[in-house]
Amino acid sequence: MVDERFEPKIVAFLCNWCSYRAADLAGTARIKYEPNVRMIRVMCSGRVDPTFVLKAFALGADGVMIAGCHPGECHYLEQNYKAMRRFNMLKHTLKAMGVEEGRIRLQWASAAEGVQLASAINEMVDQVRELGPLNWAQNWHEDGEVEAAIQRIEEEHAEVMEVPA
Amino acid sequence: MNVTKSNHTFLMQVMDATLGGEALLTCLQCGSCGGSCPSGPDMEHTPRRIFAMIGAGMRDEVLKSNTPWYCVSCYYCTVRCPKEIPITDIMYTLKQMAIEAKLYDDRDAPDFSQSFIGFVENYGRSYEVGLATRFHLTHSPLKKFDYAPFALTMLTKDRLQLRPERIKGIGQLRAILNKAKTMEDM
Amino acid sequence: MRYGYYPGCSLSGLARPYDMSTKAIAEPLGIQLEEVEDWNCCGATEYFAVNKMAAYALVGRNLANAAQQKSFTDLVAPCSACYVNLRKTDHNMGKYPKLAQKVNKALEAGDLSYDPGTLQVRHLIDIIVNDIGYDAIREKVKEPLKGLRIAPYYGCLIVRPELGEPLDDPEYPMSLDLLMEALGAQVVDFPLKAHCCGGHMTQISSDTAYELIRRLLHNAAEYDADAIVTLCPICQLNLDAYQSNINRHFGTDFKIPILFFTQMIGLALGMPPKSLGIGKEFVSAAAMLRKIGTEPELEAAPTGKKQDDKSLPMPGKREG
Amino acid sequence: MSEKVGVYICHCGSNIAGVVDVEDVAKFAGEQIENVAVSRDYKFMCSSLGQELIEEDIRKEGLTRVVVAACSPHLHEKTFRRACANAGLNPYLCHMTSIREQVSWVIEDKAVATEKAKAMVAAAVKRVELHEELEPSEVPVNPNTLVVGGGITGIQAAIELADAGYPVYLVEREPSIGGHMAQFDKTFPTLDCAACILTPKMSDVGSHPNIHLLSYSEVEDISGYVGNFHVRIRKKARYVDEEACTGCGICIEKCPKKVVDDVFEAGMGYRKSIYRPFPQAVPNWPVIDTESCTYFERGKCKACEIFCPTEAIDFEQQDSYIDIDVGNVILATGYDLFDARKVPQYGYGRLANVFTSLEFERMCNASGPTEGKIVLRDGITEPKSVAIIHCVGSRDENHNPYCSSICCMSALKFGHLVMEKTDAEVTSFYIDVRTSQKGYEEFYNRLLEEGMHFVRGKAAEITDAARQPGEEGKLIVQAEDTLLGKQRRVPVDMVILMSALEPKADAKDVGLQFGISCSMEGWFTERHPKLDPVATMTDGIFVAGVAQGPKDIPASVAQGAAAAARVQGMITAGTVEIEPIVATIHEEICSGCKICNNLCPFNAIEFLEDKEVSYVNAALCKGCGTCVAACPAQAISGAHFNNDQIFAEIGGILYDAIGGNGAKAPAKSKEPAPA
Amino acid sequence: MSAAKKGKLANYWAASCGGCEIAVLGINEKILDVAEAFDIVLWPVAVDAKVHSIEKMADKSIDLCLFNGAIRTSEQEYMARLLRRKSKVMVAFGSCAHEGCIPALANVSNREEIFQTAYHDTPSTDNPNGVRPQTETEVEEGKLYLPLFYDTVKTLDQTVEVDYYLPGCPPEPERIWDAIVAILEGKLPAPGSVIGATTTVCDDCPRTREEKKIKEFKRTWEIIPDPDICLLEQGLVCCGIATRAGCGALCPTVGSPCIGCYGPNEGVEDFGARMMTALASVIDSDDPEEIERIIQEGIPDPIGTFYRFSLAASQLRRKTLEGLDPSGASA
Repeated sequence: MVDERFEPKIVAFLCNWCSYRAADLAGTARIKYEPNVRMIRVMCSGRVDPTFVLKAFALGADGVMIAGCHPGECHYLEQNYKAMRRFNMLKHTLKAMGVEEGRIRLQWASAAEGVQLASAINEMVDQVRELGPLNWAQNWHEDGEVEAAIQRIEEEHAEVMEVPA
Repeated sequence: MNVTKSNHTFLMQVMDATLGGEALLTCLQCGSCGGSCPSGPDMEHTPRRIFAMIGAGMRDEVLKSNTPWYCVSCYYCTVRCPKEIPITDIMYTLKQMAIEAKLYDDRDAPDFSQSFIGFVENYGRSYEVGLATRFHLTHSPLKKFDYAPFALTMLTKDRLQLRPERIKGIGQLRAILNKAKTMEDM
Repeated sequence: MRYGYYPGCSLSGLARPYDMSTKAIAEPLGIQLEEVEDWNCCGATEYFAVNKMAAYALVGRNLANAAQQKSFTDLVAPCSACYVNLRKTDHNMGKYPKLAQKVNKALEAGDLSYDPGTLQVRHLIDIIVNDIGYDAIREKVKEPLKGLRIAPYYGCLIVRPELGEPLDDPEYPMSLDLLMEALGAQVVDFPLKAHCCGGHMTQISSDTAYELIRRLLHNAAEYDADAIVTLCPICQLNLDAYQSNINRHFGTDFKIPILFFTQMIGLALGMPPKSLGIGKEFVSAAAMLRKIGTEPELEAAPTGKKQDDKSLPMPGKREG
Repeated sequence: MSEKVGVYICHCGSNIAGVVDVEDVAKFAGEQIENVAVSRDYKFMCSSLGQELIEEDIRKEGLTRVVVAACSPHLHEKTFRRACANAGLNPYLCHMTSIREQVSWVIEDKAVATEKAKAMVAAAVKRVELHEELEPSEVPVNPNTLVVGGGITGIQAAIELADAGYPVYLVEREPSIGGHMAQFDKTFPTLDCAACILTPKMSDVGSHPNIHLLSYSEVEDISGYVGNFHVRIRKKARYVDEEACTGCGICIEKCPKKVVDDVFEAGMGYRKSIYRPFPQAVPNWPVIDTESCTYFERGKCKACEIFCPTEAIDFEQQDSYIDIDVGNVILATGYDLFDARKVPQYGYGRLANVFTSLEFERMCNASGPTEGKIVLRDGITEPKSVAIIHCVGSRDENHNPYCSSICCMSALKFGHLVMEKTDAEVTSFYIDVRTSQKGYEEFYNRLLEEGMHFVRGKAAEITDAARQPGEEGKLIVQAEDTLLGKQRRVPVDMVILMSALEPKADAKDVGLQFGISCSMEGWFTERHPKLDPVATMTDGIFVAGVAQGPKDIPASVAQGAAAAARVQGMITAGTVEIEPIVATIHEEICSGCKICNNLCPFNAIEFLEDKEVSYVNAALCKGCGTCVAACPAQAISGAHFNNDQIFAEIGGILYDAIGGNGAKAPAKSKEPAPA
Repeated sequence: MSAAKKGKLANYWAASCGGCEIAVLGINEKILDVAEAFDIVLWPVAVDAKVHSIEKMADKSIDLCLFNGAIRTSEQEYMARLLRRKSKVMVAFGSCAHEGCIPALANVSNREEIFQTAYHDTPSTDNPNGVRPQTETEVEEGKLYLPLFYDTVKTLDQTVEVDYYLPGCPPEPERIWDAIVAILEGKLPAPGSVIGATTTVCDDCPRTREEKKIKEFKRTWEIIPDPDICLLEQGLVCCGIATRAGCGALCPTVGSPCIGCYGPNEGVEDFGARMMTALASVIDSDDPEEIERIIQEGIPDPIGTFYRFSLAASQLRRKTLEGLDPSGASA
């Protein structure tokens, strides 16, 4: 196929109690949704350290979703509010880093919301697909000029050293 | 079950054309709209029934019915609806669809709306004398209502403008309206 | 306090008394009204039925013009339909950014733009009861409306739909009741106070409209109201101008004057009825005025108006 | 030392294998993922043969880690952990990844599904390599139980436990136990007299040697953890000495001050300033309402004190505090009734003859304010027609979106009572009549036979504004009869509003106090809606009755008994295992910055003043990991979900992406494992 | 420390301000002990030595290389590789070599933007011909080369393998001496570690800490902080919570919030993430709009706040190049 559609890789962090169960439910109900999201289970959305998100981007993810129980329904009472605060902080920083807002999403999904989670995933995949690959590592490849430049220095030095003392 | 974009049914069209219209999916058919409606007794179908008909895809029957035209925009149904369906706004949507599809049986109401708008687009303001005259020349809606003495009293009470007032920026207004008309509905 | 003033089409025509009385009471209440420049019609309840985007753009032009004036942040509309259309446009533009984008795209065609939330759209009653307050009004009353039994009539669009912070309860509002009490009047229970006056149905189906009007008059008569006090030009028109027809149609004998709340404020402030446009109503308020000891001045019949050269031709009959 | 990982890909019959190329995934794991010693696919991993396969490999191949790619860990994690344990491997060295719920059931394209399954297996292997051995800890369970709420649910729970021989502290906020049920007249669908079946249970509670009844009391504070809670209870001052009072009631008789009783009589009747809510109250000591008592208002009167034969009145009494230790808590705090004034179109509070369901209950009750006579607000006139309005504040996004579950049956009961006691016509305005329990549909049928009218349509408004002849002086219910498609106006003398059940106004605070969560509306959240309906996410805290969600008396009683049974199970076991998934603060890294201390809703993080570091009490920690994620010094690690494990999982799940180091993880150089 | 066992020492200065060089001198008279223990084979700022004499040395013949500065040109990368090859122990000395430090803040920009600013846009620049540095220039005698200026500043360990890290901007002289002693005595921790404490600045900070709940982040000029209470609890963004101890809490002690020069604590992969998560966790609001406002208003420059010293070493390393104009026109 010539113009193959870009298939983004999205990492999702799902809380054990609501959103992971929503994913279970989506499965049990045989709801088909985009395969691009790969899920990692944590006990609570409050466990999601911003480092996880940054790491996922650095390791090649094109988008990251954090999913937790609805506000007020956290199985750990109120820890999803902390997830929300951190998400806002992270979004603020990522914006400054030039990462488009659509690449990170905080999704509330209760254990009963398989359909909603699936739709949110579809929506996000569409959005990230439109944004295109993030390809973060590409950012510091210096267009492959480095080795040539260093070689030039080596050659220059070799030349100098050949000059008789 | 597949979560993909749904096909374009009449229900979807109505919802898409109405801000907040997706609440229509959750209609309980409880009838608090039909029960609240001041013109409910005179409607061919109560709003509740209209929603059932929309769900059943009865597009022509819905757009032909007098229901949306009998809506008085009192918003009782909207504030009482237990599912927060923007019922009055859906009635506006249905009116617009009916005009576009030329599917209304009774011409009075749609023509009244269009006469009204004709003035607004010509002058920037509405104008009762002209509106009434024009409307009454083409229709006779208030069969029991004698327009002439009514107008005369209005006139003697200095409550009728004899000439329409045209706003200064009518050109600007028309440009804005023309641009707006090229846009898709919300 | 300075407010933007959007009178709307009705107030320059069939609701002229509303305009007169509003302007008359503004000064003593310390309200400065600055009219929105070159305002256009709000579309009433008709434009949204024909083309929603154009309807939003139509209202958008008014908001944009008003916002440009910059000398006020609160925009006051005395007409319910104008109030709800202005408020709905501002509110929905704020709630649905896509709509705001589209409206602004349309406004661009007239070199205008409007940022939702710039203006606070308010009804006249809102500023009178909330900014000025019942107590301040009570203090200013010179001629209390003692003994007058008033049915306070809100109609629909002041209290519904709920767009942002509601002005009053959508089912059983009280602000006009309390205001009339502050003026010294006796407020009767008026269960239909927020029910519909028929709106545009007078133009479309008399059967429907007459029945709606009859209910209101009947309900007010049941409670021996001397007058129905309204906040809306269309409510006033429907209840007043059609009252004789209702009587003919139903064989009733209602004689209830329908007055604007601003006229009642003016009376209580001691202003001459004529200056408030009282006398222009179809159903005479003379009996009511006598009850509070104010003699009505009869409205002189208008002298024949001379044709103004600048007047525009009447539109012709529509083809087909 | 590198680990030896065993990877097992389940076919789940055709559930997985029908979509995922399981052999390919197994081959991929065996050949391309480092440290995978065994990689197999099998028809049903959860079958005993499947489990034996794992056990055998652990023993024979010396596997140190196990990955099972099958269904959701919520289904079979325990199964495979047990299998590992059987073979001598610490159960926490096993990891499951869900290639059924997250792959084969949600993806149609086989190639795409297989790719996703590979990534998930890679992630699982990377993660499991870093797993640590964990051991659950054991703590003893105190046999005392705290039951909060003395309604029928709490009463049932308390009696069940007490009869089984375990001490119970029953705390009730009001002066008497009995709850809402004590206010009712009859119960549906059998029409038993509520008092006849409730009061014997109430007196049981009052006299049971194993029940310490603490009425007119509230839980002030709770700390500790499952098996070992410390509770402080505030006993509000009654101004009556319980030791001295005989409950003779002379004080009540002599009290000159009469006030409207808004609580028990729902505003329909009166009580004195010194009162007991109702004659059969348990305990039967009266209480002085200081808000209305003349002595507390003006410093004079003391009629009660003067006439008390046992000198039991004590105006100087203060609130007192009781500290108790319990092993478990059952919350049965009940509900509040929706305030019908919030639906102004129904006119409650404005139109005299609009009543709430609770007012009507009191009216029907033979010991109520009208002695059981059904009359209008004037107290005399018997209604000739009654309308019953369903779903007042229920099934309504403007108020409560849920169904209150009991109103339909109550409405039928009311219909029956009206027709039994008067000649009135009864019309019910409903959206749906819901009669799903045993004997309920039969009761509906009985009411149809008795001639109750049913209009399908939510009442739009109730007005006294007559429009047409026959409506004068009546209340008119306006609604669309949706079965006719026509608007109807039904004039009646009396309207009964079936108000919604709502969570207690302070339910969210109570939830926070006991460390359990509430739904958005404020109902307590159970651990699992189907499989664990009375336990909560906090071990040792159980919920029962309407506090967990609207339900009727039989269901409430069943839940009370169920909660009691769960508690008995805990007590009988004697000890309780505490999940090892907890956070640990590394003292040598912690600088005592106090970022974490406020983040724990379970108060598991203490600050050790002497060492100036924070410390996690493992018994209180629920393992959410919020503090782990928050620590700026990375001094906290979360067992089984530590950073390295999750980083490895991220790396694995993105094995096929171009990573930050330009490397494609995880390459492997060793020879293929035996298939 | 006998002369017989005298080792060889190299000090090198890449992209950095020179403060690290001064800091070495900050060990005062102990510098003589260093001179006694080592032959200084390379120290451009203090000693005359030639690169080609290093190039001629056998591999691993330098015992210790203290390398300060980040890597932003091909020449610096060349020197890093060379010194790595020649040295037994390579120490990333100071924040720049360790995690990029201030020079790496240039990672919010790119080469073109930087050139545009430096050679054209600054008010003091007079460059009528629009001259720009080129990597190659043709002259009569042949081609002349300048090193390649990178888009992205790198840390030392993103360039070559590093044995130890000595954090700080600059490292405190006491810590430098401790490290030198450890090296001389062979009491080094496992290769790859940071030589320093495992706790954070709070551990050394004398201020009292009560409860962290933040309704508003304040800028330093907005308040005069209470002298005794934790600065963060007063709303100032103090990075002491996440920053490795070692400085003795110099800044917070005198009322200035820590800006994080000692880098993250042991094992932390992203300093900014630790700050973000800790600060966000203690925001005292559950209302999304209010949270948004507190963050937007309180932290106008998140990169400068959270990654002032560690942008190059962070997970993301830099602002995306895509958002920057490769032609530099937007600068």
